[in-house]
Amino acid sequence: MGLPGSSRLFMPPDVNAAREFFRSKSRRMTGKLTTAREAVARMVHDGDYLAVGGFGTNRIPTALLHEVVRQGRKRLGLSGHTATHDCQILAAGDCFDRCDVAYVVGLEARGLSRNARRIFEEGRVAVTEWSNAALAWRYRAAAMGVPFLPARVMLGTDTARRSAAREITCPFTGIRLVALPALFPDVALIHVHRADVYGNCQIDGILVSDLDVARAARRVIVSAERIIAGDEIRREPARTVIPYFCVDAVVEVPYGGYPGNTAYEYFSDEDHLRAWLKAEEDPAAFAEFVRSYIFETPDFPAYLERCGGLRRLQELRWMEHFPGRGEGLA
Amino acid sequence: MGLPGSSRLFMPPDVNAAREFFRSKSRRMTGKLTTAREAVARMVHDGDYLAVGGFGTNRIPTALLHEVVRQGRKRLGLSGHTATHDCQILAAGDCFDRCDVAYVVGLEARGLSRNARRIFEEGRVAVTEWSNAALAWRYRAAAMGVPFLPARVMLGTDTARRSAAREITCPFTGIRLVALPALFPDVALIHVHRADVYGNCQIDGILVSDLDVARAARRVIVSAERIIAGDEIRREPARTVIPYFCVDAVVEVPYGGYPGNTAYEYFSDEDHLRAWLKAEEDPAAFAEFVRSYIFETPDFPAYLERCGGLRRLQELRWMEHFPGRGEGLA
Amino acid sequence: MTSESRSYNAMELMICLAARYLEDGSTVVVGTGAPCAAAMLAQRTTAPNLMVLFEAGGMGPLLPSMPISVGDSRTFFKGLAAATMPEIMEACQRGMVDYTFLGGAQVDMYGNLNSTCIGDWEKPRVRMPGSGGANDLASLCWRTMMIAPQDPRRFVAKLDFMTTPGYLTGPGAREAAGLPPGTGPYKVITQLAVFGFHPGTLRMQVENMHPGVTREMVMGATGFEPGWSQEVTQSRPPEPSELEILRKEVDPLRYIIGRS
Amino acid sequence: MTSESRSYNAMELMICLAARYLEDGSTVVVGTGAPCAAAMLAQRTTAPNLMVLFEAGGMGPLLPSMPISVGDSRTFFKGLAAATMPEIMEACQRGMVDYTFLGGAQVDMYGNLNSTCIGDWEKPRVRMPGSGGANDLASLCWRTMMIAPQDPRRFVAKLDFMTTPGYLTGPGAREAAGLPPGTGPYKVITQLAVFGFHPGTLRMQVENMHPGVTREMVMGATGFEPGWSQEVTQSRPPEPSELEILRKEVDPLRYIIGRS
Repeated sequence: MGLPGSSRLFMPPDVNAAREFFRSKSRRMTGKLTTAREAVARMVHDGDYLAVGGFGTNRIPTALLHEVVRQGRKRLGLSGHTATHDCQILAAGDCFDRCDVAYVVGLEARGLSRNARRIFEEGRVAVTEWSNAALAWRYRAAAMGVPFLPARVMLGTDTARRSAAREITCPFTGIRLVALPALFPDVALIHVHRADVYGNCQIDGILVSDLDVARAARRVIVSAERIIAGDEIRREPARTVIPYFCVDAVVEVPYGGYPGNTAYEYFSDEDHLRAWLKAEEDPAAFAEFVRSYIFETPDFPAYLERCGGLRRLQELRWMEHFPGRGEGLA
Repeated sequence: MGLPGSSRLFMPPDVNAAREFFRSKSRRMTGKLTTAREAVARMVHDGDYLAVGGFGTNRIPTALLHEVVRQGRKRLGLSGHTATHDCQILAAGDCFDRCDVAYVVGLEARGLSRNARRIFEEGRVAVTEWSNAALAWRYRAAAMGVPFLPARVMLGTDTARRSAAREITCPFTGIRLVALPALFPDVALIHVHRADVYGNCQIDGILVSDLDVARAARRVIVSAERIIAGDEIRREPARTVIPYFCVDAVVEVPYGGYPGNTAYEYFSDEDHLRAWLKAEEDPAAFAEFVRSYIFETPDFPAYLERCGGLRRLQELRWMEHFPGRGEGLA
Repeated sequence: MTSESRSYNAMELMICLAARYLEDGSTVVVGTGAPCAAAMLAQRTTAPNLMVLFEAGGMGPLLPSMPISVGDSRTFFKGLAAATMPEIMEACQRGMVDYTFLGGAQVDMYGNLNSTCIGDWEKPRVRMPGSGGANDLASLCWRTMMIAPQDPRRFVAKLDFMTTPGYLTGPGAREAAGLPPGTGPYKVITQLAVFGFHPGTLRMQVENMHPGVTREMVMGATGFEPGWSQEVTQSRPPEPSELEILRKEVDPLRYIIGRS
Repeated sequence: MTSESRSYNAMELMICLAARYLEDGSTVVVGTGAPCAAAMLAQRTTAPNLMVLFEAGGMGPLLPSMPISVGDSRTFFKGLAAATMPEIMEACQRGMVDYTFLGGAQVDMYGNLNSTCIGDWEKPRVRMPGSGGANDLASLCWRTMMIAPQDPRRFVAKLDFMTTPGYLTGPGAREAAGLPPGTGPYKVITQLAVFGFHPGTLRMQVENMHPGVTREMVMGATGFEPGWSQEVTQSRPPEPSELEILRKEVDPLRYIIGRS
């Protein structure tokens, strides 16, 4: 059926090497609070393979992504697990040259990103195809510490043929299954609602694949809407979805998922997202847009100011908390 | 290395048959409130394969287990995933004749159950060996809808040789792995903190394997410390660990995990557990014990009365909420 | 324009038709847009017990308005659960999900979909998003539905890339590939007609045509030879009550159904 | 009795010795009883940054007293997380867990353990609980430790059943079986001695003997031929400060250390 898929396996599922790495990873509960600039400078290197938490425009680590662009990271690998605005940002910085694609270059119902498309269409990115569930299970395999997981997706399609999956036969039932290789990213960037200074994290609402991403990645940088005391974590241990020993750096960034939606905090800023898509229609205008919104903006609060500041953010809070009515406010 | 394991695979991992069954399972959000007696009468049949939630003496569905004994169910299969007091209860009723063993016949630090041991030692139970993680992953495979999961446990031991696991080679790395077949129990009995009448469930504290058990089982009976309004479920959807469409019957049983520990509610009644173990030293005394505590006790409130009633339960609440100090009260 | 077409537009018609196919007491994974509107309409008409799921983790929301993203907070607003992507995909893989709705830039006569690229994959003329969850949902849910505008560039004889499985190359192909038995495309709803799939050949065939639509119009909009079921009937137009609910409750801001 | 033995009992000695092997800033999965006491003592002495996990899902509790079950609510009392059994086992499988403590009815010279049965498995004289999580933890954690009373019926030449892997049949055997490289038994602590494993043969060997213990006593309590490391030293007895913490903070009700 055309498997093994013919594309490149960017990150081989070497569980023994991962074990050796995780053996060396600190388990000390030390303070990891830092700035987005410092965290990205120290932990994201040219050539690294990157995974991004959330879901495209929802609970994405925008502040960290801007920093990756601002610091000019190049030749990154990208896991395109519903990568929408996150992919768009990294494409704006021309940061990546290889991509495991499940969903890229689009912003769901909002349309396609011309700039991101261009990068793919010009052949500047090596692509391996997957599906969303396939990437989700690849993260899970890594989080479980096994080199692959079996699944019943992709079979029979060009998606599989252009993937790096293999096919196996179930030793019990004899049925055909796709084998999805574990994906251990070099770095994960994840935005959460609350974290303590050690990196114990709480997330409200859907978790998408972030539990697995945080466990699969070698290094994890977390941005949090707010830092809370360690006592708060211990008050409700069942709410800790990422334990501190997965996390390498913690950054406090209120509104850190803007212009995306962070559940129970603020809705997405559709005007700003539209402005991005519009700016991309003309490469010169877009270069200016990126210069102005990212390169010449020193940090995330300055970006928020440029986008309307607290007044706009307050509107987005209303839209989040009073949906239906909220739309009328915009 | 001696694999495939030589023991019987009691529940073959037929994912296609499971899919057909799950296709037929109701997705209607109808009221499922009933009594323990009615739920067990309708949904647990002689010969069924049973999985039990919680962890041996922690958040176990005691009321449902007593009902299984009281109604005289026989020839059950049992998943021995840290089955301690639960195994002891079912052994008291001579309810099962086959068992996937990870942990049985013991009550952890409290000692061994003579009666449960006797049943195994007399050859009245067909045994297949596994480990706790192996059974946990077998549930998870079923919950995922795949016929097996790979893992790195049991390899090289008699546990594997006396299991029904197989060995596979990773198609990516070439390393040896154990293949653990999905386990789809006929019935799961699970005790939770809160449920609505449709079966949406909340659990406080550790979840052990209950998320997967609830999804893997064909039928699920839930006992809940308390029934809450559906609005309460919708107020915090992230707390729903078992969605209603997994659940077939809901029973409200305050203190339903007694004499086990239900986190944040009541600690285990070590005196009563000791009395069980003590009674088992003499078969005649034990028959009388079981007659008096289960067969002649009409329902769970009556059992709680026999065990000291509200006064004792209040003590156990104190032990749970003020540990350290609490022990001094006992 | 016939008199009927003045009272509702093509999108409204497609949504109303799609909604009626969703059985009461079933489960459906939807995306944003028309499929979500169809599910919301079904919940308010013939399928009050329809359970709606979103691939990013939302389950059973009381949707206050149209989600913009399948992962936005509307997808679990007052929901029954706010879970994970694996949770949803695994419910599908376990056989718990009856329907899904998909779209694509190209569809062929076996209901296979392309949402990856136009032109050669190695050097695409147009790069599109890729599978997203489409391949997964079409592999795992029992019945796959499409709501799609129909024209010959979209309904093609040969896909540039098969992102998502329909019936692949025909009878037996899904099973041979290892896809779960009994699954596959169910209905394709366009502005002209509703297609089903011939039980023997598994090829797309017209089941009913919308008011005012002729066979010629359908053939002219289809890049392959469409089949015709034995008895092609006329699509039942939206009831006034359906339109009222769709316009007032489901999409009052007319994001999906438009201003026409 | 020597003068030292009057100031602490064998259990106290074993717990104090075990605690010292737990490196600061490491992770350990423990059960109830002596291992948990050793971890708690280590946290209060040489390893304040020791992270304690329990196989049922508890992570990093501020243990208010000894747990009775590895799944009871003490195991996540004011914990850092209250998770699931897969979560803990997968952290081990991923390589995140440094130590575990196990016990068993029988241990052989390669540190393999039996907790399944005495006699023939098909018709056991004594049926014991089985693996529980022992096989998993010994397969996946980096270093496996044991605290066990030593006698010839427990330290045997041949196990009745190999529940849990030590070094299996010797050098290379774990790797050949597919167990993760670099893992295996580390120390065995008894009332007489501390055993390590010879780096070449992987056989159990005495590293130090407790005050007042002779080689003859060790050999008399071992059902196989124990090895002797080049330099067998005397075990360092518990410090008064260790005993004080153990008795007053870790196990004030003397569940584990007893009344002696």
